[in-house]
Amino acid sequence: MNAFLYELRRAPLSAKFGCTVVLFYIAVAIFAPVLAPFGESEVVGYEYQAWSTENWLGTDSLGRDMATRMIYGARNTIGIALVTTIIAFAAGSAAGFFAAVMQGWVDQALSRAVDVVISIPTLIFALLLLTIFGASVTSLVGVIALIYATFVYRIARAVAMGIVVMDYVEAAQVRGEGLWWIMRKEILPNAAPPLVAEFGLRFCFVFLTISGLSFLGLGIQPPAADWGSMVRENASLITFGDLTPLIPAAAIGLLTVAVNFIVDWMLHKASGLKT
Amino acid sequence: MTQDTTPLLMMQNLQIEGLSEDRWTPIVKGVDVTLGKGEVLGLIGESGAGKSTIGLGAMGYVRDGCRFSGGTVHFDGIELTTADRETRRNLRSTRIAYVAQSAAASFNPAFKLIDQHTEFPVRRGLMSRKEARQDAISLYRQLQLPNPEEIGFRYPHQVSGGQLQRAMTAMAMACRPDLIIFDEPTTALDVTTQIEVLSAIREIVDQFGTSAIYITHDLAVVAQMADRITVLRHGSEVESADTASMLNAPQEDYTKSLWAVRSFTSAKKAAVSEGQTPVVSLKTITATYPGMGKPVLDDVSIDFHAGRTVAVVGESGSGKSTTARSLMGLLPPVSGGIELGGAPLAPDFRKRSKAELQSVQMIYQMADTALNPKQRIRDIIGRPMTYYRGLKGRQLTEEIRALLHSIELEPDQYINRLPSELSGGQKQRIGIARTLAAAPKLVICDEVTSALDQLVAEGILRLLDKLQRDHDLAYMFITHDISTVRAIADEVVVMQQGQIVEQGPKDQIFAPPFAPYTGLLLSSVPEMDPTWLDRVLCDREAKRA
Amino acid sequence: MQHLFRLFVQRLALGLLTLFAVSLVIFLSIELLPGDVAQQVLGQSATPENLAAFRRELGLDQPAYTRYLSWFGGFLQGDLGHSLISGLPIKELIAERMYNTFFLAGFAALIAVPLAVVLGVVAALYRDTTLDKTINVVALTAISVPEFFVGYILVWLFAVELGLFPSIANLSEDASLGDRIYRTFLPAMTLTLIVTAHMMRMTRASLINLLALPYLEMARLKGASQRRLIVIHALPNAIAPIVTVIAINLAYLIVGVVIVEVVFVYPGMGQLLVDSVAKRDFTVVQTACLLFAATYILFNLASDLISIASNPRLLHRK
Amino acid sequence: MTKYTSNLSIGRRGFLAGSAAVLGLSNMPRRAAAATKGGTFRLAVSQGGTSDTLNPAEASGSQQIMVGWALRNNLTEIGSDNKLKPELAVSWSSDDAQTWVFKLRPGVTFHNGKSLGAEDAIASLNLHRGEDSTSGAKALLAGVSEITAEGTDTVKITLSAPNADFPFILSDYHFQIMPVGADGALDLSGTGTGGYTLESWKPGVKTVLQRNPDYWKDGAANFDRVELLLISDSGSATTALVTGEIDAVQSAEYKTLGLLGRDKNVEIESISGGFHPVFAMQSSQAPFSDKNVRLALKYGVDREALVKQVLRGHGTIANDHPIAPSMPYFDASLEQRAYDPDKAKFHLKEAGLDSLAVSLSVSDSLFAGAVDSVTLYREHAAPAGIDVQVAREPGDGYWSDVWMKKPFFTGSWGARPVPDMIFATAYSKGGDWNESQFSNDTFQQLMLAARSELDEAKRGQMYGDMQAILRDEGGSVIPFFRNFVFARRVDISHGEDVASNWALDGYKAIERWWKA
Repeated sequence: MNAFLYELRRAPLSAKFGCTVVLFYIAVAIFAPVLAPFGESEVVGYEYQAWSTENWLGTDSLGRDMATRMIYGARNTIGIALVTTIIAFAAGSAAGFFAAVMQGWVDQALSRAVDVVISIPTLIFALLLLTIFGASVTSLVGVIALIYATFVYRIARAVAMGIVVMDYVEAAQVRGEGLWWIMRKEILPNAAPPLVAEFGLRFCFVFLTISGLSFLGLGIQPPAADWGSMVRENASLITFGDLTPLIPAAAIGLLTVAVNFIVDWMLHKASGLKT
Repeated sequence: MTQDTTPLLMMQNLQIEGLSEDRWTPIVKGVDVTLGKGEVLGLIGESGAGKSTIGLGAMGYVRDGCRFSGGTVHFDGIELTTADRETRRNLRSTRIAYVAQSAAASFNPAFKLIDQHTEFPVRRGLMSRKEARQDAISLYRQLQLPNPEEIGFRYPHQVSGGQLQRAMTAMAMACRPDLIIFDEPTTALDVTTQIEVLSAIREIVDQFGTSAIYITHDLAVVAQMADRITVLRHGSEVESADTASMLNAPQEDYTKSLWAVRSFTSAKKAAVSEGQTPVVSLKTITATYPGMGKPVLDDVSIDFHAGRTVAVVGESGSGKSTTARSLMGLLPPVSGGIELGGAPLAPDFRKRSKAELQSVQMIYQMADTALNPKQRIRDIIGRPMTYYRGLKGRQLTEEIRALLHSIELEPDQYINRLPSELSGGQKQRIGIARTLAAAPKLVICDEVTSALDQLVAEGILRLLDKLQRDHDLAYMFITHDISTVRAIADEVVVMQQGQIVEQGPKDQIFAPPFAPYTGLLLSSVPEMDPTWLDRVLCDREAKRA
Repeated sequence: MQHLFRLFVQRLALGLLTLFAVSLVIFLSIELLPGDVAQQVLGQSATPENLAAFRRELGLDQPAYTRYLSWFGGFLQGDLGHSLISGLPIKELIAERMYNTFFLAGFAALIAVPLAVVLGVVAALYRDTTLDKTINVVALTAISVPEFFVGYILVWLFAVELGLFPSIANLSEDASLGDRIYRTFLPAMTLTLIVTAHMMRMTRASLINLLALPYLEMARLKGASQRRLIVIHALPNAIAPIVTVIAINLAYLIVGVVIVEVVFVYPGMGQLLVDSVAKRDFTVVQTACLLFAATYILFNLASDLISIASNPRLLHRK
Repeated sequence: MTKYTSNLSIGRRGFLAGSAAVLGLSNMPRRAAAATKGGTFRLAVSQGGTSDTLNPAEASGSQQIMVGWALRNNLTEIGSDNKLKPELAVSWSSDDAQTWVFKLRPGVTFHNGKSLGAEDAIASLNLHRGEDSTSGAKALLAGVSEITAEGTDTVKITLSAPNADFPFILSDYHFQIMPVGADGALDLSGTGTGGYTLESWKPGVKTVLQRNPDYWKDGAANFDRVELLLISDSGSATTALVTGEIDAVQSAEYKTLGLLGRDKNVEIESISGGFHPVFAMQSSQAPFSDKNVRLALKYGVDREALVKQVLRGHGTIANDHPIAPSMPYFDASLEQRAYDPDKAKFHLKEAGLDSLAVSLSVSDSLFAGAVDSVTLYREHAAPAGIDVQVAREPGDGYWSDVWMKKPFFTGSWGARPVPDMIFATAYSKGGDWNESQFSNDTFQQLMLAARSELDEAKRGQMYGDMQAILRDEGGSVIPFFRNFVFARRVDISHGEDVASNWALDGYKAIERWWKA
């Protein structure tokens, strides 16, 4: 932890900015109920009220307090995105490492299976699965996780392939270590950096995907607020020059940029390039 | 070689700093170098001495994250440290050229050799593309590259290391520069190849009267190439003198110690008593890589006895490492057998029992790739103990500390470090410790010293020797370095193209009459005598005639 | 050279196998979807009698495997079958929309790919300068905004405020190329904004990763300028990773346009696909998905071949 | 013959009140009904798909219906004034409301030159009858026992039971009249007697129609050319209207109505009709089997708030029965139920519960603001100790898997010209779409009696009673009647009356409107 802080102190400005933003978001997400002036779906007035002292960001299409929605939105959006990405990466990298270590037919089988899933149009596949399993948050998380896991698998496998040829992995194998040990102790720690970088990007894409799905009518159940759906709900206002939908969109944008700043910084450290 | 009065290159109190843990720390601490026209200066020192940094500095170039922090570099009157990019860039190729350590890595894989060769002569308008190609071919010829007309039109990966190294020397010559920096040009090569490259370089330097800075850690080599030698350590000069006096009468202790390196030899051991079963023995094993017709190991038989060292010598591709891999069960032999204490051993390591795996352990050449960079010393050494011997808790810690002691590393200081926090030699020691932690019977040492500086290597050899006596270990010692073999081998196995060409006790092998290949190997090992290279070359001429 | 061809053939075979698997997956998931064509078509007005009649008419009363086999058999003989609902031959149904989708994707790609590569090179060239950082942030912001929203913003700007381009891509059959380009400009822009960032970042990253390599230091020591270093010496070695990303994004362009199509009322495959899924029109979904999968596979194959061709180590063996 | 139509004398007052309240009279069409011919009409509809066909038996959604009615006519139609009008039938009559005789309009020819005859009408109606019919309107003709021709210009339809409203049924969009070919098969390709002929039919994208120069109806079919686009995203549709790429949209997004209203070139029409959502409980199962639970849920919804916030005022509150103020036989004397959490609580107590948690299924595909309504309903019901969980279901599969399957779900109903049509289908014992599984003997008897009751006063009385029964006993929470809110460019005009049975002038804007 101290080591991290030490790193952070010497990080470039962009990375510092990124971390600050992310921490802020996380804080908001965690303390949402405390921070929010109203209830998540509480109707506090008329629709589309202007910004005011009691409704900092005005009200939304149903007269719910925009600020409150934004704050709870942080919670739902980030929460769901996080869980999804974590599942995707757990599954994806486990499979990827496994394939890399086992090589041969196991690798072939897994890789081909992944090819199949990847080559099906993501959105359509999501559409199919969500219609099959119903558009609950759990199935939403599950489906998106599954689809992303395939991408993660490819990266994880590629990275692991580079690692299994290392002497220390061979040493462990010749020592007689089991598969689980090799994956956990020898490969995982060394595969971490690129995976973390990917994690950042995917994490952002998840709630883009979610908002895309909610555009097609599947997504997070109301009245739960998530930024993707909030953009969706008010998007058409922008065509009249009304900037309401920009607020959640900006929230997503800012987070993405922030996360990627951190990712870039980590990649840079990993690449060992000085300038 | 005559010295011109006005020096071509003058570095005065050169200081270069590097960014580490983003603090600027000195790498070169005020070095003076003067180089006359047509003169060859040898820069020698161990890794971290700042040889290469100085060499590059002579071109007015510093690597990413480094900077000139003081002193001057005057090249033919131009001050390079302050000169603008443009000027410095225009000097390169045309007036100063560079020959890198690994030609394989320093040629752009995407282009043909000759195109890389002619790039700058043409760009700088020195010659037309056609002329440049002609010139390249003639240079290739002079450097004795096989079929010079054609070789330039290959891609780097299609050409062998030795040839690439010569092609790169040719490329350096392309614009007939006044100064060439040779940065360890032969370090990565086999001795027999090295000798050719050395002769080629020297010939061409002589012919064009080019000045050169020759950077190496190998005294014997520099002795052949340089007019003057400068010894460096930790970024500053130790001493500098012309080659002869430097070799015969070194002033500084450090220099002396360098000179003294090759003094170590292990104590002579009693011969193996008749009928003693070897710890491990290879019985006529033959191995092939899947999908390749011709075997990489052909009918190899070696016995390894407790407390004795079998050195396996040969050049890259001779199959010495492959033998080790077959023994380890990583490349199961297709015929022949491996025996452990007389009992047959499964060819594939996956089929071997814990005990069997335990009894044969391997030390890798590259400590960097052999140690998991994300594990602490405690875990690296501790794991085999836990895994094979079920040690836990305090007992485990005790063992680890004891082991660290025996490899001469202070436990409290090192037990919790990461490999990245160790020097090359220390890493190699940890590698050794890891094998010992398994309490094996046979230890395979695969080129364990070749990546290390001589003094460090020396230390490792001593350590191995000590450990062997303490634990009555059998060693399989794989190396291409004859002097190392001389130092520690009991038996010697000479390999070439997957076959054993000669094997027997050290004295017998290293005493005339030599088997032809062994002879070639031995004669190719550079000696301190500055005249060695000429001598050998003459002999070989004579032999050919 | 001929090993390249062998590889090509192998990969092609593999691709066909993948397609077969895809068709199975799609079929199964459609089987698993709640409700069937009959119910979807009749919707609220479904009564047991007319449902039964409908199913008889479409042969939905047969077991799943026979339906799959009959479809597959037809498919092998190049007969894509008919839409279960409109009864139109799939070819007719898809041909024009496929063309539209490819047109839009191609249009976007034509802008996006060169743009991305150039920006990537520039960013790498002036890395860690303000220029680099600006390009980076802009690109990131572009990908971090939901596609449909990007679309709306462009509409607001270019259609409502400035009135330069139409807000919906209302194509008439006999539209001239110029007219087509004019009408599909905004959707194409939207797609461009979405895909450029990814490709540009990859270009930059893979170039910068190369810079640490000895042969590029060698190039510097030979006196190559920054520009020459990046463009002549580094770029050829970065082709493989760049092409791979381009392939992925092109595939995305063609497959992932659904939402953009909805926003701009563009008659492409995406809309058809979504409708058909909703209506459980198996034959259409099946064919469309296979077409998409095929493009994806072909793009990857192409990118692999290019990567190999760009790498002498793989092209010319020792 | 027209005696029944007289009962439909509600006309404009109904929707005038409805719309004027919101938009002010300034927005009301007040133009001399002098239709000018010519121009191209580009129209955006929101319902339909790529797989839509021209077969009226499969018709559903505005794309199919509007194209259908542009190409073809029915025997009877609902006019702009919401009155039943003769169309291809010049007249009809019945003595016992069980045997109906329709006289066909003379001298009408189909686009293919064939002149209209009884065989065409019979074949077109039979498309929706019989074992193998896949028609969505099969149920509507279930009561028809026989259809026969009397001569070439008369069709005799015999019902199994009397139904005074039968001529209304024939105005349903399914019952379009198509010609039979030489082979005796119906021509489903789009040939009809309608005001337009088909130039190109690309379902889900765009349909182009050409005016039929020798259309029999005068003052109708004014545009030379009609382009009908399917725009499912209402946001895009409104933008296209603003940028003038289309002339009219079927449904304007509530969210943006205010902003849209500011546009000088756009006029918003808000027509109060009978379209209403239903929160239907399956009254046969617990907890809904308890009348008090049903009442609690009915008191738990704030209708005024829904109309205001979800519909932006473009609607009228409903009284838990499906008869809209704009419909015949609406009983104005019936007391309106108001939002009352305490009453809701009280009824919950009566039911022996102190709190209730139910999950209400809904889908955005039902109507704009469907999910919002339920979301707000949840807020309203909360104070009464009722937790209405919002279960948003995907649009596709809703009718097959949610509607009438889940215990508590949202349904949505279009306008019906007469009470019986909605009562029979949605509230009668064994009705195909009796979504609330409502079964009440008095209600049932009244319904059957009313069908054959030819005395208007009595009939009105009966329908009044039935509305009361539904309000108090029924398993359906009916919060409001939604206005049809659509918008057009100002250069598109229409007559003084605008039909309220469907959007866009009863889905006949193509035939009835014109370009100024």
